[in-house]
Amino acid sequence: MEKLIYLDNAATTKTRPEVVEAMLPYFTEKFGNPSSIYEFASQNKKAVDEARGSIAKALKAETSDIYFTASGTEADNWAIKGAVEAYAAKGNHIITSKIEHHAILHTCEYLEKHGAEVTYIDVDETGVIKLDELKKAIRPTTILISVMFANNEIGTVQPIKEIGEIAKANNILFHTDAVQAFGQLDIDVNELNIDMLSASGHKLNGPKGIGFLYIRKGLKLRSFIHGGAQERHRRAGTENVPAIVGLGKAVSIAVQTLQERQEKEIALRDYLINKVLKEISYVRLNGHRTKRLPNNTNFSFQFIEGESLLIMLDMKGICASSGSACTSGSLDPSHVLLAIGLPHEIAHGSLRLTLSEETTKDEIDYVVEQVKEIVAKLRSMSPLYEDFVKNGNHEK
Amino acid sequence: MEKLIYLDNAATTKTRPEVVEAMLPYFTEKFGNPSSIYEFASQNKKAVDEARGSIAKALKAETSDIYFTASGTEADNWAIKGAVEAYAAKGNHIITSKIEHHAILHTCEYLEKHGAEVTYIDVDETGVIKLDELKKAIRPTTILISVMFANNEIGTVQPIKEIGEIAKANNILFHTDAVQAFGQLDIDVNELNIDMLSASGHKLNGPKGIGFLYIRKGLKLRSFIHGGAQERHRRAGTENVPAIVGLGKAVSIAVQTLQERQEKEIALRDYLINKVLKEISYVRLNGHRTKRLPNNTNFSFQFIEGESLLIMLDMKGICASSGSACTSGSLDPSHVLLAIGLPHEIAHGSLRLTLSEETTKDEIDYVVEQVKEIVAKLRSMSPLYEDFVKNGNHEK
Amino acid sequence: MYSEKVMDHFSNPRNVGEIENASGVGTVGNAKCGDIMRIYLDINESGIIDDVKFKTFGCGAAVATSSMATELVKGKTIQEALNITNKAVMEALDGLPKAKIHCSLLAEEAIHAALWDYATKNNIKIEGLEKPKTDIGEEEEEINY
Amino acid sequence: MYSEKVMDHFSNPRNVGEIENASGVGTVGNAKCGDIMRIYLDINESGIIDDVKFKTFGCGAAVATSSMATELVKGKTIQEALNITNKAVMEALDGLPKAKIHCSLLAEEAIHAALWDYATKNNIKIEGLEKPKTDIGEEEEEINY
Ligand SMILES: Cc1ncc(COP(=O)(O)O)c(C=O)c1O
Ligand SMILES: Cc1ncc(COP(=O)(O)O)c(C=O)c1O
Repeated sequence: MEKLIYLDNAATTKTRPEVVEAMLPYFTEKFGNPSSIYEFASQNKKAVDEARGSIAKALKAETSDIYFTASGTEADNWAIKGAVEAYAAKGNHIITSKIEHHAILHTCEYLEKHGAEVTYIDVDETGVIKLDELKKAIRPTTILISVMFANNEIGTVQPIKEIGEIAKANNILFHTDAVQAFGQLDIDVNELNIDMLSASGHKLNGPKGIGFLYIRKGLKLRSFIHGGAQERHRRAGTENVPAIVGLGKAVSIAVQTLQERQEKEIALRDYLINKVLKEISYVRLNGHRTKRLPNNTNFSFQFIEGESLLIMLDMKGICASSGSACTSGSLDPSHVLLAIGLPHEIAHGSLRLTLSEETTKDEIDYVVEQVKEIVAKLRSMSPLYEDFVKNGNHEK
Repeated sequence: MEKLIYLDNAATTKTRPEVVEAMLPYFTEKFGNPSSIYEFASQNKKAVDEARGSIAKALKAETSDIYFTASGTEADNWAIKGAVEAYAAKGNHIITSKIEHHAILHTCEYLEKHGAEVTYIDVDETGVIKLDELKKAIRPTTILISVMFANNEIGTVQPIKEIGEIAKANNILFHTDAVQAFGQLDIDVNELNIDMLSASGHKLNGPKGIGFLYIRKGLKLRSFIHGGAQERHRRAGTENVPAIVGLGKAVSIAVQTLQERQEKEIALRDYLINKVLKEISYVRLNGHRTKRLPNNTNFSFQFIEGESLLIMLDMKGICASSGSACTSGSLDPSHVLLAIGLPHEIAHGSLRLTLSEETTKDEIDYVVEQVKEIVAKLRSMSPLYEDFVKNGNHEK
Repeated sequence: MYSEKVMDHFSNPRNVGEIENASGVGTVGNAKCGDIMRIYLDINESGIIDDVKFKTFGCGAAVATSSMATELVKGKTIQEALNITNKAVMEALDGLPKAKIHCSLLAEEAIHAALWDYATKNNIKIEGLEKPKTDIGEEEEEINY
Repeated sequence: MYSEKVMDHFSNPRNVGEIENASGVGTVGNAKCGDIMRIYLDINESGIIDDVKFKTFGCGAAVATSSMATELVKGKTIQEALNITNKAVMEALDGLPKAKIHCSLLAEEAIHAALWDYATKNNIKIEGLEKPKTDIGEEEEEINY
């Protein structure tokens, strides 16, 4: 196998060496429990609060409004379940989108089994939520709007400001799953009227097993994990100090390098998109041409199936995905690709390539070359392509 | 400050250097998402499964019955809430003890607000659960018995085998919070009829932010965290690969060194207990003389208050606690000490010293000397001691 | 995820292609499920499968099972081909992940469909061959919410 | 957790002890809450607090606030002592953690109790002094389950 080309940064990212460096002392030296009262442990409490501060700063939020969780998924579960419980007196209706991550969708489905009502708003063919539909979905019993900041599969960035305004005007809580966006896009929770925001460390070159939920001050939200008095009584469990410190460091670096990374990745992303669309036939770009995450590309190649493509790319040392990591391997095509209107057989033939700041133009050139060859090979053995050609539709 | 003497291993432990070593490659090199299908990520899936295997072996359980969580607290929440939801058709009654960790107690209190009925069984003056009371508490609607393996404050080890038999005979699920016991005591889930067991990495020289729930095969249990298909669809969120690998390593080492550590710590523990009881007056040992965790000691010193004692010990470089870490700093005396029948003012004057395999006899000697001096100093300024002496009760 | 045998048959699939004027052609599966398999058979007067080709739209396992299935039927009699089960295909591939077992069923089904086409064209009845389903369903995995 | 001032007054508490035949003694708090404070006052004929001692069963903040409170009242008139609020004690200590504010209230209360005892013994009325509560309650922190 050649040198590995990792183009699956939406699935997870490499932890930055500086982040690991920052974490290390908290395993074997400063290992104390931050809740303990002795000096040896209070340095850890301080480290946790510093990390909280770095994160708050990145969102222009109050430090005390950041609550650590073990993952983006936990933050999503907490936001939705905690709000449904806290606002039961007001109503039981949630509005979300059809293209949310499973952490939101499966949580909503779970709540539906327990009496909640959920409206799943459609998106247009580029993956942008239909705001008019959202507005119409609002009922007196609507307690929560949860719409992701940017989609993990097709990278589409949602009109968060507009949604925040609609939520505010209607006195409804607004939660956004920013697991993909935080660290890639500039986010100001006040300007955007965000009441709750979920994020995850391992998507922004931080450690796995750590995330957070931003909860606007004064917001009533029930606890999700009960036990000790950690996180100001709202989220129990001994603080994961090394990971919290690592997340704080990763966020600080992400903020510092944001603009530079954006510029670099957008240029490379567009280079990749243009090259694929030019050099390969019967391909479409999924998602929005410009309202998309700096590092995201997603294509559908007609007549071929995604998993075969992925395995063949893997044999060439290229890490890529079709759909999200946790659903690849499943038999259903991505709910996101179906939601933007792709027919099943085209949804099956999708490829997500997500860049990092370390991705180079040479890598992109190599990857496109490989994709081109593999797509040709798979088409040559595809009965769908055979039918297509026999029906005389083949371009000369 | 002198060299630090860490005697708060029940609050958290130092991560073993070998554990950190084992984790390191998974941050910056093998950082892939185990759910991804390419070769680069499948090594991580393998690493996760190996860790699962090590843990299963330690409990004589099936590998596929171990489910990773982010903490002992999450495992406790999952076990209780998941069982209540899954067995709602059978009943709504839970039996637990008065001396459980808050991860269990607060979860039960939460469930009581949502329609569950909970019986909190008393313990005797050594902290052993009253089995006759437990038997009498069983109702046709009882779906779960949850009793901790060993107590985190006073170290009392419960008659788990007997409880397991009672549960089995009555066809009731049996969960045990083994966060303190796992790694210190030998546990065989089959021999003990345990259906679910919670544990946490940072209590056994593993990393923070990782734990697991053992769930006996075939047991119906609802998911607690919804989202992706990780952990065989039962616990969503990207796997915390480095921490899982670290936990696996920590458990392997714990199993290998179990007997040696037990012998060493029990000897030192008993030395400490005898020395304190001999050298300091008006002191009692909390918990059971022999049915106790190898590393646990817990004393109550009459006429003085625990926090003052802790701070003065801290100034001597000694890390200790009174009650559990997450409740110290709170104003209530420990619910565990009240449950074993201590009056409030005595419960307030308690000190927990929990050893590690690195603790030495010299350290113990130094600590007892300091405790003795500090207790004398605090008594000299205590109005309770003044009254006691004035009332002529003072021994000559 | 896949055995070495599966990877071998996936990366170097045997018998890919079409047969013009084939004795029988069978196409099974559907795009919705993400797998379509087409098998071409050339059957001589003695009822021996002289040649076999396939085209497959699908995952690695779908390609590998197609490849292996064609290898297994080549040179066999109709009756022998009919008796090749999905289990035989899986075993020849040193196993498949649970989620991919349906691919082996699809391969078995594709052979049957091609044989059925041959029988229909030649107006003969093949002992033990039933009209193939045109669609292979998915078993639902039990998911625990 | 604690300011340097608090740590100083905790580790070297001023005025620890008893005064035999004190002009006034006040004990407040209870063991259930984990804090008991006793303050002894020696008040001369001009109504000046000549000497003050304390004994305290309680946490670091309880000891430190007792110590600081005795420092603040020493040499003061009864009226001045009466005007020393818990806020003044806290400020003199460079603040207390939120969960420990009740300790400063206890210190204020202990002074009042000792003054009340003095007034009762001498059958005088001190302007603005009310019968002290014998028990200082705890504010419940709001906990979010
Ligand atoms: C008995 C017991 N259960 C549960 C927990 C919670 O574990 P964790 O802090 O890993 O969530 C602890 C430790 O704090 C404990 O001692
Ligand atoms: C949009 C989105 N939400 C939530 C998650 C879940 O995050 P985590 O794996 O940290 O639980 C992910 C990633 O898997 C994601 O992309």
